[in-house]
Amino acid sequence: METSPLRWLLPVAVMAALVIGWEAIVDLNDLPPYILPSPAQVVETLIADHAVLLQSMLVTLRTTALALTFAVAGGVALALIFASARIVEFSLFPIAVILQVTPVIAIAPLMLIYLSTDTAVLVCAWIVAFFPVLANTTLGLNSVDPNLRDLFRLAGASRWQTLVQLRLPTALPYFLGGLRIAGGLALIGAVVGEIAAGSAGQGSGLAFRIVESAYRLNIPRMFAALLLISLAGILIYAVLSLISWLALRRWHESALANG
Amino acid sequence: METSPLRWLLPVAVMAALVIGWEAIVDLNDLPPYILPSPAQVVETLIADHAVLLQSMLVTLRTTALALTFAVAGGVALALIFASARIVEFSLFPIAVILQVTPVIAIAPLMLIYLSTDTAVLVCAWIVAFFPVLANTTLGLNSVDPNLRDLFRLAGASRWQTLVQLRLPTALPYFLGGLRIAGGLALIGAVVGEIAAGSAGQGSGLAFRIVESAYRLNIPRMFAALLLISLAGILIYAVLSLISWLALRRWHESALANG
Amino acid sequence: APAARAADKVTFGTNWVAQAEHGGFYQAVVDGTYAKYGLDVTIVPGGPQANNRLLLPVGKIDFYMGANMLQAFSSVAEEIPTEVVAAMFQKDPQVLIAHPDVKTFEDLKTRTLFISKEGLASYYQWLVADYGFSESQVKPYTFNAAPFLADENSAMQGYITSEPLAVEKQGGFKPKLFLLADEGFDTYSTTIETRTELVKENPDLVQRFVDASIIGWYNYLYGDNTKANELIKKDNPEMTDEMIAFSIAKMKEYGIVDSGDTRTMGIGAMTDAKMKSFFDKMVAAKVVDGGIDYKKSYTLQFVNKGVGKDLAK
Amino acid sequence: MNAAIQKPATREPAARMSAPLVSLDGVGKRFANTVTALEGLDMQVRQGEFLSLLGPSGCGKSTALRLIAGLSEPSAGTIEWNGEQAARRSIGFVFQEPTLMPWASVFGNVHLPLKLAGVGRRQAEPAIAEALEMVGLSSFRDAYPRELSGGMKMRVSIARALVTRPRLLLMDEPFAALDEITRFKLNNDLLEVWRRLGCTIVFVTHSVFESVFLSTRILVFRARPGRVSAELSIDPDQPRDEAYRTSPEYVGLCRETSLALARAMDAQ
Amino acid sequence: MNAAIQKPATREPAARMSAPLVSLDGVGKRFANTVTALEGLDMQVRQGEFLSLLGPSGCGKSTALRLIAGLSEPSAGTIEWNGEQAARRSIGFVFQEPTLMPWASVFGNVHLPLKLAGVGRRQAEPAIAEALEMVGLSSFRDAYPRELSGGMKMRVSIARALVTRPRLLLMDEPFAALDEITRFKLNNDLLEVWRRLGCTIVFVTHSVFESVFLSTRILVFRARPGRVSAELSIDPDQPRDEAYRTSPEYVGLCRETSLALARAMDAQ
Ligand SMILES: Nc1ncnc2c1ncn2[C@@H]1O[C@H](COP(=O)(O)OP(=O)(O)OP(=O)(O)O)[C@@H](O)[C@H]1O
Ligand SMILES: Nc1ncnc2c1ncn2[C@@H]1O[C@H](COP(=O)(O)OP(=O)(O)OP(=O)(O)O)[C@@H](O)[C@H]1O
Ligand SMILES: [Mg+2]
Ligand SMILES: [Mg+2]
Repeated sequence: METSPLRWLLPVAVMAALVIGWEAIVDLNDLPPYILPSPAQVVETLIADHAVLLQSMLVTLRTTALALTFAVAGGVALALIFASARIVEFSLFPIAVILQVTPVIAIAPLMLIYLSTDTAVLVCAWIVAFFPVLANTTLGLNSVDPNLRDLFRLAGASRWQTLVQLRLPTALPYFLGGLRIAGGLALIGAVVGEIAAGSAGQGSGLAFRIVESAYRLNIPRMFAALLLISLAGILIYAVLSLISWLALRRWHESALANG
Repeated sequence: METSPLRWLLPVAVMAALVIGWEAIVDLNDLPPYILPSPAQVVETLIADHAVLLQSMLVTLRTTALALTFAVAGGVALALIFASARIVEFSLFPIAVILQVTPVIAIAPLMLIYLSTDTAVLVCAWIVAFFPVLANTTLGLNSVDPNLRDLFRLAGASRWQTLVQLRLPTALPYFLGGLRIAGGLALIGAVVGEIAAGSAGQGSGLAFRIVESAYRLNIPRMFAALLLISLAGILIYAVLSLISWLALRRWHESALANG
Repeated sequence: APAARAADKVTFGTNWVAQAEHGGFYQAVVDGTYAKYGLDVTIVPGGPQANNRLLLPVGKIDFYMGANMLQAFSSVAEEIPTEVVAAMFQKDPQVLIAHPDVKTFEDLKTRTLFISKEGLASYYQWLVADYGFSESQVKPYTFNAAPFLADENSAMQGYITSEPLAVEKQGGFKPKLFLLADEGFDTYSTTIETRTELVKENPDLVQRFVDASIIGWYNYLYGDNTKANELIKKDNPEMTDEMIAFSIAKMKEYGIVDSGDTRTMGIGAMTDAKMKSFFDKMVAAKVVDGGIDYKKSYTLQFVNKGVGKDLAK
Repeated sequence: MNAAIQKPATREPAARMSAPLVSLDGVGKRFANTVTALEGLDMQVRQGEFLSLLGPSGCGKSTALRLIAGLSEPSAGTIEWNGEQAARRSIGFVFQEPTLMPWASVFGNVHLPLKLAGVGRRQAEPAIAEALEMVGLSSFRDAYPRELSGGMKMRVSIARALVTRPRLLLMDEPFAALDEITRFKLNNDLLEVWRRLGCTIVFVTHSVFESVFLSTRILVFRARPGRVSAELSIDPDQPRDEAYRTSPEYVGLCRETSLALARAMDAQ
Repeated sequence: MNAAIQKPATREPAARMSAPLVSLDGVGKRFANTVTALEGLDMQVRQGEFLSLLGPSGCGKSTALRLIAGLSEPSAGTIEWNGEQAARRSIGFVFQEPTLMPWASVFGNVHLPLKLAGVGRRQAEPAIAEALEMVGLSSFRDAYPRELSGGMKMRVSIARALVTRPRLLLMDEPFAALDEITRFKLNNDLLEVWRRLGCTIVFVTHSVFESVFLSTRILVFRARPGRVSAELSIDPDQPRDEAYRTSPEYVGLCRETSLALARAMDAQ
């Protein structure tokens, strides 16, 4: 199936059907563009305003990439700390949960007092994205085959060796699952962060374009910005899926051809 | 370790240390309450305003519970559809990703045109929460032991039987991991939904209290509301962890005592 | 004139939670002015997000409280069939709030400014064009004054009628206030917008709503507003008497509602001259496109009739 | 030395007469990593016989069993079913690894094939109890797989394969993890089942003694690439009891089989 | 019948003389599910001996091995190390299941214990190659576990246990999944290793023949609760070659052992 053209054609067909359905809804209900613009109008706007939109997209993508990097680093680091002992996990997980559920919108002003705008946006995006990495990696680190664990114990493996050579590989499929969730979250985290704490004006990200367009009731442009976010999301997901597949294809069921 | 009092004492001690650290920061830097209120002030406000805050919390918790329920239902249902064939997964996953990365803040005003406020808030919270359930369950459904799969094939199991009796149990630990992530997300989803689409006034949730308090510079009350959200998050996580443990303790490594 | 027929049901959406800045409308509800004009009005309070705005063109609400004329211009640009039929505020209450050491408006150019995204997309562009402010000095304002209070070297946006009180109480100082309207940002505010279709097909209904609202505002400012305030507090339990008193005092002090043209034409007054002046400024500031037909954004059909002028004190 | 198929002329076993159930013709199996597990494999499974596959580790016995079961597709050659078509639908498979569902109890695991066939818990109870009795695990019906010893897991797997009374039983070293006494007992039980049900059994084993004791025919495989290197037939009517185990005939057959195996290994 | 320990008076094997390495005294093991795997187990492992554990499936052999290795704690009794303390730190364990890391190649899996001891890939190469050569898997060094047959996986596990040249080797049915010829070869190789390194081996098997061929001492276990039911000693100086396999002495010992096993099973 890997080589079948269907693998690429069908998703494209589904997307096409979606766009056609969207167009049909707009046409049949005769919706004005300020309620729901037609796909054609959105694409037109995208082309017309591509300079400013693409520049904003780059800003947002940069934040996303950074946030994802830190989410991975922070999530895995925390998971490793939690993995040192169940008691540590019990003690510190509540703090991670607090971080996860704190609405960034609410604490952004506080962050703005002490952090630069860019850093504040990044912290917002990070807060949104790190938890799935942490939770899934922790789950994976705790799912080690007990026989292999015994083997490592017998071989006199240090905590560190057991971690790096046994628990981390075991956690890999779980971690990669968390990463795929975190990819999208880092993107909306970046958008929400921009809304909550982001600088505005010329050099700003897609969030500002959305707010600005909404304020000006330029809904086609707002949708163009949303479209870019969707495309970025799909791209991020595809890249992360590819990474997963490359990392697991030799050994994990989820990545094998006939899965 | 299950029975050791440490298991409960240590997390409490960590929390206490956190609160003391917070108090110390406020005292040492002589921070005014409008920047960072001391824990004592927050608790005072919580007690003084408990009537209105608890009522708001109930509203938010109701939304959270509903959103989580729908996130589980929707995430699992989608995962099951995806599981029917890899090609379906490839075709439909982009749509799920689009849903995940669409900033609810941006589309909430549009939803309000066609949906009641309550429904719109719920949809926002759902959008935020469903993806981890979907992604993790899909991963789990694809991680079936190939030998067991063969066994089912030989026994002439129908697709449905294989799904229910083989793939779903295999996916259970992954699903429960996704559920723990989704619990917190449903909560912030509810908060963000309230901010994005929520009505103000009498019957509104914690998000409104936060925005309102921030606007009035009643920061102690804002923190009291944030504290309630944190407590709710920890509670949700604890309940979901308990459910996980109950479901897996007989057979999955991650839930076994010496994990 | 009171009619025997059943009152027309109309819905009016505001753009923020209930507060004294909406007082006139609440007044008309509680003192029976709307009823007298054959209207059964439901007020739908807004929130931090301006959700009510889109509900107007789709017909979920009949009248909407617009913040300023810029939004009305956008509607024309986007071909949204709505227009402004009256302006309750002669001046936009938008203010820049600064620490006491700031002497002149120009001094703000060296300060960090906390401006909301909407503000940045609107009046701030004019500040850039007319006064030479820059975007790089802006940090986002999220309707929380703490960052401003924490940073001596900053200023923030606000409504003259609300934020200054919070700043006074929490910061313990009387802030310097610069009303943008007095610096040249001469838009009307707290407008009443409705669908063009309603103007065409039911001008009588529109006229009745405008007239009753104007009378409501006179009574709120100059009459007994206790009941209106009760209703505001009911819609927004956070509201305090102190806040309301402060807001009313500021509205009067700065002539937000009743000043200039209203002395002759009554509250709600609008003129082509002032519209043109504001439009030209915004075009110069590149906030709006000079090509749009701004005259389509409003109609003078329902105002400048001196309705209720006798109620002023 | 050459690996030509050996056909002891001295025997004309009745099993040879029976109709073929499955025929493998020139079957080859290459894996994605280019390992050729089987090449040019010609073999038949005959209706009602007890066929043993013997051969060195890694020669493709498990692969052949999976091909017969239809669990994987040959990359060359054909596999044809000519006999009783019902057998194709009623296959019991004992995998080389226990392959138990970790989330189900012993009872649940043995119940599985019946459950999949629509037989409820209550109804299946006697059959399950009987199967567990046969493998000596009656007292462990509520235990979970991780609480069982290696041999016990394998016995659960055997019970699961027998509980449906399949027409074709494919067993991949089912008794390797069992002590000799349990093994002997299960050998006898298996023969009893085979006779009673009249089913066909394909049995992979490493024990020459076991294969000679149980089977009506033995195929010896050689490795790299895997194919049949020798064939031995044994009179199906021969009673398989303790006396047979010590009979000179048995000893002779064992020696013959051992030699064939040794030759198959030398051929590599 | 009673399960008193049998001590054949006719033998006085040299192994008996050697110092005990580990002593288990009155050891019991109960699991959380209240299964009593072992109760009152008294046994010793002696310095340099080749000790076989024989017994019915589920009698606690694997549990005993894990207790000796220190992988689980007895719930009653004591385990004492009196001999060479180095052995305690240098244990090779072949689990009953292959227990390979699915993400590592055959080479990587065999490398593991050396890597954990700080020996790099380059340095470990010759030892790994030798171990793979011994189990006949040289050409599969880059394959992944899921690409191996059952017997091949087990051989990787054996190679991994041997590669460190441990002082104490605990093997849980290592050869059960192997054909007889490979098994015989590995029997000889293992004896060779044992002699060359002078290590101590505790070997769980189900094959009476294998145990008699390999060991200097055999402990027969009985089940429920698991404990030692008989002990047999074999002259360690006896050469273990093909001649021995057919010697009347060997056959006699096998019969004796089989009887002890049968008695142990009857005792249940
Ligand atoms: N999934 C797979 N991918 C690649 N190679 C495989 C796969 N399965 C088996 N092989 C290879 O095919 C050959 C035959 O394997 P098979 O499992 O059939 O052997 P076997 O005769 O059952 O051996 P054993 O007695 O050790 O179980 C082996 O060389 C093995 O490496
Ligand atoms: N983790 C466990 N939890 C509960 N019971 C267990 C566990 N491990 C083993 N047992 C029980 O302990 C007993 C002995 O098991 P053990 O694995 O030691 O047997 P064994 O002698 O190795 O058998 P086999 O020859 O079948 O491998 C069995 O009855 C088994 O059910
Ligand atoms: Mg095999
Ligand atoms: Mg065992």
